[in-house]
Amino acid sequence: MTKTIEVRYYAQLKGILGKSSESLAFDLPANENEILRQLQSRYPEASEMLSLSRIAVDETYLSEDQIISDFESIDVITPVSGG
Amino acid sequence: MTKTIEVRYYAQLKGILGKSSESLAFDLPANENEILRQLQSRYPEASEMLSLSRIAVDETYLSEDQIISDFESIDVITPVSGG
Amino acid sequence: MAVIKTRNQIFPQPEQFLVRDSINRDILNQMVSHPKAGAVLLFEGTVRNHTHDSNQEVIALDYEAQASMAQKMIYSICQDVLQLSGIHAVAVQHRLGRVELGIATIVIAVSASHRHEAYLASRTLIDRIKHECPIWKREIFRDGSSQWSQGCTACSATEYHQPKQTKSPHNLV
Amino acid sequence: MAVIKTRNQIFPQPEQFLVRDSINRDILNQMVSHPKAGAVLLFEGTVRNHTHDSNQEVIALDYEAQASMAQKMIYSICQDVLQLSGIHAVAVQHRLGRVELGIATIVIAVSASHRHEAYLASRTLIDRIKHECPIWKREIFRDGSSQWSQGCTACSATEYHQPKQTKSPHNLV
Repeated sequence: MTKTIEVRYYAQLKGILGKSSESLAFDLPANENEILRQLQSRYPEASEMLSLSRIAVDETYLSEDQIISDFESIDVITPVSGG
Repeated sequence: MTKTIEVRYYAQLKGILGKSSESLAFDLPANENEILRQLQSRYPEASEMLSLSRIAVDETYLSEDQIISDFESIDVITPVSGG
Repeated sequence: MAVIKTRNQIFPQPEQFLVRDSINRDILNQMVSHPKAGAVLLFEGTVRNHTHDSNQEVIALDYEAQASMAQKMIYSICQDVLQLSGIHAVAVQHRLGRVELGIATIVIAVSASHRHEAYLASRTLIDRIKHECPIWKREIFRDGSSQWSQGCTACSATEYHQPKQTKSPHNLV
Repeated sequence: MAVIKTRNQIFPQPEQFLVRDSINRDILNQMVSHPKAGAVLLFEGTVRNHTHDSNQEVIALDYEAQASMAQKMIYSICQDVLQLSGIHAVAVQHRLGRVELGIATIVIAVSASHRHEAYLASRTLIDRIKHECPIWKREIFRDGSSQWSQGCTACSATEYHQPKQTKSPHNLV
């Protein structure tokens, strides 16, 4: 099925895409890599940055093999650099 | 030879001996253990505490095998507990 | 069975973990003070004038975060660290927005019975917060240009740079 | 060849390493601030209400030192630590006389390029100062009695207790 989800971008990725959030349709269920691939085919200019990124759904990082279908939001977390 | 040297005591040893310093005659040259043994025969009541102590001459710890004959002062350093 | 320690050992309130004003180390120190504590360790990350990524002179850093997620993660990391041996309290504040040269970007306070416990807890907190929490820094250079930091700039070059295969927050500790 | 760093990276003046008044951590922090520093670590040893040696409640500690020797040794340890990688400045103050519950007995500040260097330097300083310098503490109990601490009370029970055969300050680091 296809579901429209709020996606949020930060830092360098926000700069590359020129936006901090948008509503996008995703094919679900999907795991982290599948969500990233869907974003990469939409935004080839951010492909490398997305390949380094992690996905959080409803503000929790997805684990490697977790498959999700029902959630409200995606945060795309590029490599962090806090501290 | 015998030399009279200023000896200083601190902390628990000062309490056991009831004094913080005195002039004592030592048989020299001597190493750390020999100086401690001379103090132990004078003060059997402090023998155990002295066995745990280190000797500093002219404000520098003696190394294990150092032999000394010419110096001004002895500090008897019982196990330290700073910090 | 381990007793789960409660919020009154984690400071300040989670909504104060991320702040736009300067961090007061004395307040964090006071927050973690405890009659059983023989050691208090204050770690401060500070803005320095150079980075691994660039030869340019850095004059400030600018921080951005997924703030609500970062707050929850910092709280969860603090809970984990309170389970370590001998830890009495922890306090964390991290700056958002622009921070000038020499100023603290993060302060972490830990009180513990013994110093070894304090060092372990402090290092665990800073390492996990840096590697796991969704916070990003941009370096602002003397000439007015800027660039997003590539991974963890305060780490040495040989250190963990969050390669994808080991990025899970759950397999770091 | 290693460059021997100079006194202006060791604070305060040696005659201020041992003090009878309360220690101001903000002053020590300021002393070690450095434009190349990405990490500043403040270690504080504090008076806690119990010890390894006794079941009695501790209300204060009382410190004594061979002060001129301790000053020289702290300075020498600081010089050694400045030779470690990435260290910009160090500052040490240790209390003498009576120190009440919860109050800092020693504060050690270190600034370094990276946090790992700061932790290593800080631990080296506190471990060596505790194990090598001629400073002694007496525990003062609630009932008014007191006793000299047996070796290093802030260490865990399994840790180094200065057995005679390894006491040389020169074989610890």
